[in-house]
Amino acid sequence: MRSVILSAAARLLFPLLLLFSVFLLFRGHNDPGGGFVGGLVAATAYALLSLTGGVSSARRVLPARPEVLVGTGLLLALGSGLPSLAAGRPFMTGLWAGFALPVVGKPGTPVLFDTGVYVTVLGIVLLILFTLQEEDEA
Amino acid sequence: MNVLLVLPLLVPLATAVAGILLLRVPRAARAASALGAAGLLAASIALLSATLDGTILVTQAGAWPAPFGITLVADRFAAAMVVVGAVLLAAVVASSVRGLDAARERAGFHPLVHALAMGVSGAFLTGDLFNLYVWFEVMLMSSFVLVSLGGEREQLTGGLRYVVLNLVSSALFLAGAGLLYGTVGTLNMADAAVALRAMPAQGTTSVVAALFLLAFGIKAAAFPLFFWLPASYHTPPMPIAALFAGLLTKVGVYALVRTGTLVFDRDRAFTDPLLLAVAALTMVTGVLGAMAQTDVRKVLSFHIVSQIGYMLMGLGLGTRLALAGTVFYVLHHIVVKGNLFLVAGVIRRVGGSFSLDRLGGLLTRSPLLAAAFLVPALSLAGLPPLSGFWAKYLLVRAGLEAGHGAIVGVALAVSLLTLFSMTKIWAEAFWKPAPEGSDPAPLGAGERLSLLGPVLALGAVTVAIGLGAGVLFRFADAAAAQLLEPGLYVRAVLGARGGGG
Amino acid sequence: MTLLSSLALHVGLPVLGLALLLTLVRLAKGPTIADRVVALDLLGTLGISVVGVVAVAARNAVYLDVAIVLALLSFLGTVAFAAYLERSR
Amino acid sequence: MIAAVLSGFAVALLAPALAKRLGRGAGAVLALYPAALFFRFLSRVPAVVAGETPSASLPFVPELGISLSFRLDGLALLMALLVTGIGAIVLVYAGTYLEGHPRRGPLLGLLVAFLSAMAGLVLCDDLLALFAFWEATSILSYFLIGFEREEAEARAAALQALLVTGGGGLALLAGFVLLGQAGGTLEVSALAANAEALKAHPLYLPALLLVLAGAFTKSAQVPFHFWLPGAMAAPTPVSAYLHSATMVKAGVFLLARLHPALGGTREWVWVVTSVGAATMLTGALLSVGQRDLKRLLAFSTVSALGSLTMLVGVGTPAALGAAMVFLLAHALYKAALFLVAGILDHEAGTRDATRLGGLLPLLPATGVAAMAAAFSMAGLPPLLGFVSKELLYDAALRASPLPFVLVPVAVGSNMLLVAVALTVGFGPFTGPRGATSKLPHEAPVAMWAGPALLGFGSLAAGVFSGALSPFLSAAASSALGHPYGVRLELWHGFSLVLLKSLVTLVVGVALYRGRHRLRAFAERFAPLGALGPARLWRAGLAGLVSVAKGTAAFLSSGSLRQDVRVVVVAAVALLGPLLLSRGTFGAADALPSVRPIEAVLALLVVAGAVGAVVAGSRLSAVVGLGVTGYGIALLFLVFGAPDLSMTQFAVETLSVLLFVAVLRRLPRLRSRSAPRSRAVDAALAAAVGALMAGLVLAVHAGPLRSRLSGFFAESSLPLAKGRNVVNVILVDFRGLDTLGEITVLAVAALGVLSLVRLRLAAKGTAGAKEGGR
Amino acid sequence: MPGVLVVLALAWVAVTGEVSLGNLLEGAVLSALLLVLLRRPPRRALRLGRVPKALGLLLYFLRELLLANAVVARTILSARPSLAPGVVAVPLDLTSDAGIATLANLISLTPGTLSLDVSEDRRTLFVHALHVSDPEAFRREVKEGFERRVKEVFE
Amino acid sequence: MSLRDLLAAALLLAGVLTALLAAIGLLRMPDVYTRMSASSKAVTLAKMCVFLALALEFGALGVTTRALAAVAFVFLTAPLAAHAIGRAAVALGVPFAPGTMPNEMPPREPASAEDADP
Amino acid sequence: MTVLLALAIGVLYAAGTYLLLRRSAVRVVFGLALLGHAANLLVFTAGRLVREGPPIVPPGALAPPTPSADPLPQALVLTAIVIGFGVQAFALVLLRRACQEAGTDDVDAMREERP
Ligand code: NA
Ligand code: NA
Repeated sequence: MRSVILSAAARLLFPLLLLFSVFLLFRGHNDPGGGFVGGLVAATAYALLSLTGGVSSARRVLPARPEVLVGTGLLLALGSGLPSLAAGRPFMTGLWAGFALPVVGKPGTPVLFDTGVYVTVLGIVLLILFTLQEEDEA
Repeated sequence: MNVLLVLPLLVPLATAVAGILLLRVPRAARAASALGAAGLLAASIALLSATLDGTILVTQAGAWPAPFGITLVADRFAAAMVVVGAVLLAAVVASSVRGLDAARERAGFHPLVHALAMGVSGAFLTGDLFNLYVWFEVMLMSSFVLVSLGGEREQLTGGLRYVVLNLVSSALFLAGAGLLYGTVGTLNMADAAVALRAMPAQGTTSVVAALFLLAFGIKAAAFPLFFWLPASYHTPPMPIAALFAGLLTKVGVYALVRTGTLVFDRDRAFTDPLLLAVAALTMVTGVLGAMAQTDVRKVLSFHIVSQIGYMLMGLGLGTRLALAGTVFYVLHHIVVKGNLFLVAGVIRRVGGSFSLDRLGGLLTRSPLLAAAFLVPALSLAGLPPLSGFWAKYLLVRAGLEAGHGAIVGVALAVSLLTLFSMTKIWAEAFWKPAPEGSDPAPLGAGERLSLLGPVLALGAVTVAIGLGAGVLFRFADAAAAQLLEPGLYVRAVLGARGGGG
Repeated sequence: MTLLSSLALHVGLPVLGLALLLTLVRLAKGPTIADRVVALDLLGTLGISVVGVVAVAARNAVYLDVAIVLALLSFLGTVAFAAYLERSR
Repeated sequence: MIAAVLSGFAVALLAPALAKRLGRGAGAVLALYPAALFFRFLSRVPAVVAGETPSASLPFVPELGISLSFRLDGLALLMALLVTGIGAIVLVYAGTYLEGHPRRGPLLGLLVAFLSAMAGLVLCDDLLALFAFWEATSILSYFLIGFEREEAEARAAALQALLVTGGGGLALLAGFVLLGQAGGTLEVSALAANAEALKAHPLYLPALLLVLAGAFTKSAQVPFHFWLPGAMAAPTPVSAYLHSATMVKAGVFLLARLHPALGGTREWVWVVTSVGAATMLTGALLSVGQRDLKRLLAFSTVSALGSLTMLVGVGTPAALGAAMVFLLAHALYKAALFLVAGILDHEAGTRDATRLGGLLPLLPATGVAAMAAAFSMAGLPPLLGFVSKELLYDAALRASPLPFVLVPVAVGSNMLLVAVALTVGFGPFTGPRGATSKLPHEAPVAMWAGPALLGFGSLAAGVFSGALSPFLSAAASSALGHPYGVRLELWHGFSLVLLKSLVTLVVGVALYRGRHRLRAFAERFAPLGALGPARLWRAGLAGLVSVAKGTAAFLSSGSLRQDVRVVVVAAVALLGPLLLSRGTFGAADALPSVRPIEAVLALLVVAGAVGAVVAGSRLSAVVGLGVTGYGIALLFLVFGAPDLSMTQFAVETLSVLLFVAVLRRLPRLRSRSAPRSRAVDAALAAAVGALMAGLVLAVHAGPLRSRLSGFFAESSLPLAKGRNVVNVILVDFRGLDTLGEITVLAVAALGVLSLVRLRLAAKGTAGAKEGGR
Repeated sequence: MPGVLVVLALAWVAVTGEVSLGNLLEGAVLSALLLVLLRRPPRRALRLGRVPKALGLLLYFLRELLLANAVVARTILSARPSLAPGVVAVPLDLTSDAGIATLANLISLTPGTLSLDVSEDRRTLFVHALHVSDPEAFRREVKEGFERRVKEVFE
Repeated sequence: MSLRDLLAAALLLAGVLTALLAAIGLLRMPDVYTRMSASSKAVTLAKMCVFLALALEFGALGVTTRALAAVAFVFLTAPLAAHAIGRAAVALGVPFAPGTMPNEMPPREPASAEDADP
Repeated sequence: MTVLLALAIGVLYAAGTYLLLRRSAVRVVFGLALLGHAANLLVFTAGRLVREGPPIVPPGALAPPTPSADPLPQALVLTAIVIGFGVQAFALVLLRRACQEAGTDDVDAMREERP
């Protein structure tokens, strides 16, 4: 839907939604939120762009192709389970750092896992949406 | 032990991820796929060898003690299923090099089959009912995509039927898992088994159990819930169909066996006769359906249904020998049925068609292909000393020892009709002279290796199982003994907590 | 339970429930698809109010996050519907 | 012994290569294998006659108590000698017979493999191993009968033979299992040792009937006899070997083998004797109507198998002794006659008995051999056939159950068979020259040597029958289960038996002279054959196929809707009654009160669903789904699930985006089903709804004591370092679920991509169909 | 660019609910990272020097919001709604996307009026209103009320 | 009871009542445009009131900023939805209520799409 | 409330089932979506409804207040919701392609040719 009103608003809303999605991701461990809903919200940010300015405008601000996001996210999620395995503990045993980081909070493998979920979900939703919208536009 | 149990999940997942990342580099994706298949095979064999002495391997994912986290468990049956699945995957990946068109390969065949393998392994190894649901979904979703990966009319319409029916089954399964939690307050199978022993056998939980029976029954393609299978299994390319035919329904059977022996084993007076009746009807309708077909793929598809009946028969009989028969049957069938579908692909490649009316002269054209067909076909029909004979023999013996002559009669009659079907393919495709207008297309040297190689290798497995039936029987018997002693499983999973179970 | 939270529970939520019901009537009546979409949009935004009032009633601020998600997302569905309608000409 | 027999399967694999290398000599070279075996067995005769039973055992499937145990008693030795001896002759013969045939190698290979299987069968002491060889002979016979695969008739005959014998085989398997159950062992010798208990066992009768079904089908007993004439589609050497000398005898052999364990009971005697007698008569009657030499021989073989069965059924020592002698005699003359028929076919280009005649001057060696065999079959002294017929009459006379039936049957049948014998082995060589298509000349020595050897054997065995006595006694003893001496003599003195033999011969010769009228007479009854079991079999098979077609049509006519209906009906039928009978309702509802907002939200959920059902347009339906989704999200919220609520909202929004992207390309909604089917569907749907609602209520009837949630609540912060328990479950406690879940999503995304991409690619390269499926 | 950063950083502070300089910085750094990651940052939306004008706009808007709500409430609840709906084309002096969008949205947010569309040439805004007795007066009201204030902030 | 409590209660009541008003408006107005005008704006105010009430009730700074963020987001997004539907309705040719005067919208031919009618 | 929700779940199942039985494939996919909703709500309900609040550990505490909602069914449903989304996306696209290739959305017309 090409509308000045929408596209102008989308430009402001887009970074806001992304920022909010990151917020949801990292606070999910302690409050409502998490990788899923964070990834979904991030995806809506791109969806907003593609809806108001076409898929190409959304792809332009995507750091990597959706497939790559999916792969990367899965790797993150999978990889987060490996350190414990290397340490002789069961797969996906949570390992936590003794300090806290800004934004992220206390780093630990479950946080990495959740980040993987976020990236995967973002990639998946965009893969689906872009594919369909591009075909719809064609 | 921690590693052994997760490798069958991690290796295919990592391979699938590599496949996704390499989607635009088909050669590399193929290499990764082959490597992954080999890796899974090696990992699964290591897993199996660790369970051979009767050890039930357990790992508590995340180090959360059962029943709180998700437990991965491998007893003999589960480990063997993983191995056979890996064998089939390796064969399918190998035959896809020539057996699959480039477009499909690029469209994600490799990541999809490995995702499927991950789902299948997960379903075999998990000790948690909801986790089983998740693995089922992984497997189904991959199969959904694979079945429709051709974009031709029958693939898509057949795919739609397949998808909808399996989603109905998933919805039932999900509901069952939720309701089970709502009654016993746990999802861990071992824990649920303990909890259920403290409840009346014929209360609400038995209704929930029936819900699972229904959901797994659809996945296993049991009578009368199998309609989706012959409507869809013949549609994808044969390497894909082989994977489906070998593995997917068997996961349903596995789930029935696992839950039937571990969790829902309290109401046998109700479930056993039901299972036996379903088994008989499944055998008969499947084989009758097969008799009428003239398309090789459809003949084979209907036979899957029929043979599911045998596996259910063992479960319904419920004795140790019968369960050993089911275990034996399932393991043998994965190899044989997968192989037959691969052979069907080669038949089509050499003979130019799947239709028996348009095939002929293949014995002259490719005696090696004929041999490759005969071994699994005769095994399927239960001819000694091939693997299928022993599977049938065990079930027949178990049935007669349990005094269930009627179902044994059905099983034997159905095996005769199976022989009829297989010889029909033989007579029409191999013996009969090639009909007018059929264009022979001899295999090139490379094709002979990549198409017939996997097929002959699986055939060798069938022969080996048959000639060394004792080895597999001893294993199946031990697996059955383990299945019939749920206390072992419970103690392995729950530790001292489950000691009383 | 504070005064406000019981007010929210015993007055706020029932009144919002009534509003939802009325919206449902419009949804059912239409008459055009645009009316339905408007009604659905209103359902979504009424939902945001419900979340706010629930937060007050439960005296739990975590619900606010849900409200924010809703505020940020609910318009998008409506825009999508509108985009569809506009293209379906 | 075991290795020697099993090595045949390896030898068989060499056959094609040998045939390519050696040409016509391949048969002779391959024959060295059975010949060696033959002499090896021959060398054991003294020991066996002396009462030893050399045996060997190889564990096969010890876990199931199955071993490959071979036991060389008299019976096994007799059979083994026949199998290997005639096998060698047939191989030599076949190598030449099939000269120039492109598939000579495979045929020789199949014959060798069959020979091994048959040898294994007769040597086995373990019933299950025996069964394995039994099935191997069936399937090899399938390939041999269908060897001329270009001919539809051959393929059909092969299938018929396989199905009949295979079906019997399955009965046999069940019978063996029951025997194992009743007798506690699968070793024949052990079963025999425990015969009395076995016969008293309640499983005795079912086991017996199943075993008999197997034996009768294999040995072509009435009413299963029809497959054997059909099997004549096989190349003649195959017929000579399988369908006269060896395989068809397997049934009789099995009966003899099991006689010590199972025989002698009323059931045994009555069933086996009467079936055998009926077969004997039927085969003889049917044979006279034939013109084709091979069919003549086939029916006469049926008759012979009937008499063997009858003898085993009678089960007296004399009967079993006679059976052993007849087994040998029949094998010798019948194999010879088949081979002769092959030579005639080969040389004269026809097997029509009415067109063959006066060939003795042209094929002297063949003719002499044929006559020797025919005279043996006709029971002319001093051939072995005469000796055996004497014994048969003697045994039949002394048969306990029904001498007054059996004797006339035996004599009558034999009269007819005399005519048959002369028709096949005498007629073609005497009288006027027939009108054959090509001028016959003597066959190569490799072909006539076999019949000659066998014919000479018949003569020598007859003349020196006394010398055979110990050997055949050993065989009979094995079948009896206790020592017994058969007395083989050419001259018994004047007796009733001799009289019967003479009458048989005289009437038989007379019948031969009037053979053309006899045949014409029999051919008038040919239409009656339509009522026979062959017809019944065909009708049954056709019926089965049409049932199958009906089933298949029903199974695959289905659409998605029918699939779903079936599942729904199954669900309701299975779960409904269970729920009503076992579910408990009405106990404590944990949350009895209803708040207005909750009621409104529930209504929202329901209204959206109803809206989606009644919607007339796609978009309205999507709106309905959205309403349901929002309603559920808010329900999640009011019941303390903010995470769920958020996720549901986000998913709902994205679903709308998804629908909207696809919807334009979807077909419009139309109502297609008739009101009636809509009503049925509505009823089914309502039943499902009621069922699920009922399940929820039943589950709520009791309290939920979660075994997990307490742990999650207590450990979430201290151990898993997170305050949001739901999220901690998702990423930690049950992280594996989540890993699987994102995999599902990734696969779904890949699926969407591939469905669309493949389509786009197909558009790009229109008409380029993919190759490898 | 800094404007967007400030808006985002403030939004971060608001959303996290932790009002501190550190958190503001955290938000700013995160936002900057985000903008870099996105390769093509969106164009500026706001200039810092116009914050007071923006606050004035906000207050004016809130007043209009309340007033108009009262009018609409009366309309809705009256037994016979006294409607005089109409669509008025308002000529635009604003030229920037952000400006036009802001004006249109403010109009939409105010009860009783709704921005239906902007003409292709972006020089006319079509406004639907519940009460249009005098289109000219309506146009004037919009232009002197919202448009002037929006122009002061954005252009 | 403090002034803050009273104010909060008043805001809450005002909020839910405005929301109800919006729903009534949606039901009573004659065409889709007037319905939109009456409803979606009113509900924006309603949300603002509810969130302010919430902020007052909790008093905590963190809650207040989040409530304000919610209000800001509502203001940011609500008019977009209204605009989008309004535009679509015009594009679809959904008729204006009789008596819509003036109508300075450039005329368009009515759509024939299936989804344009109920 | 449980009874009310049980009824709602029942209606969702009934509506979903009814749509699955339609000849229009589009309706079938809508039916799948409803079944997904139904199953999710059922799982949520089966874990027992609680009005007390979410299972989140408040600041300063070590465990969520008792009583609070059972977190496990929530986690399960969340998983199911997200899986359902992926499945629905795929089913929609498959539906569209099937209709394209079959030239109809009538599932009765999509059945394969008889043997
Ligand atoms: Na399946
Ligand atoms: Na779902």
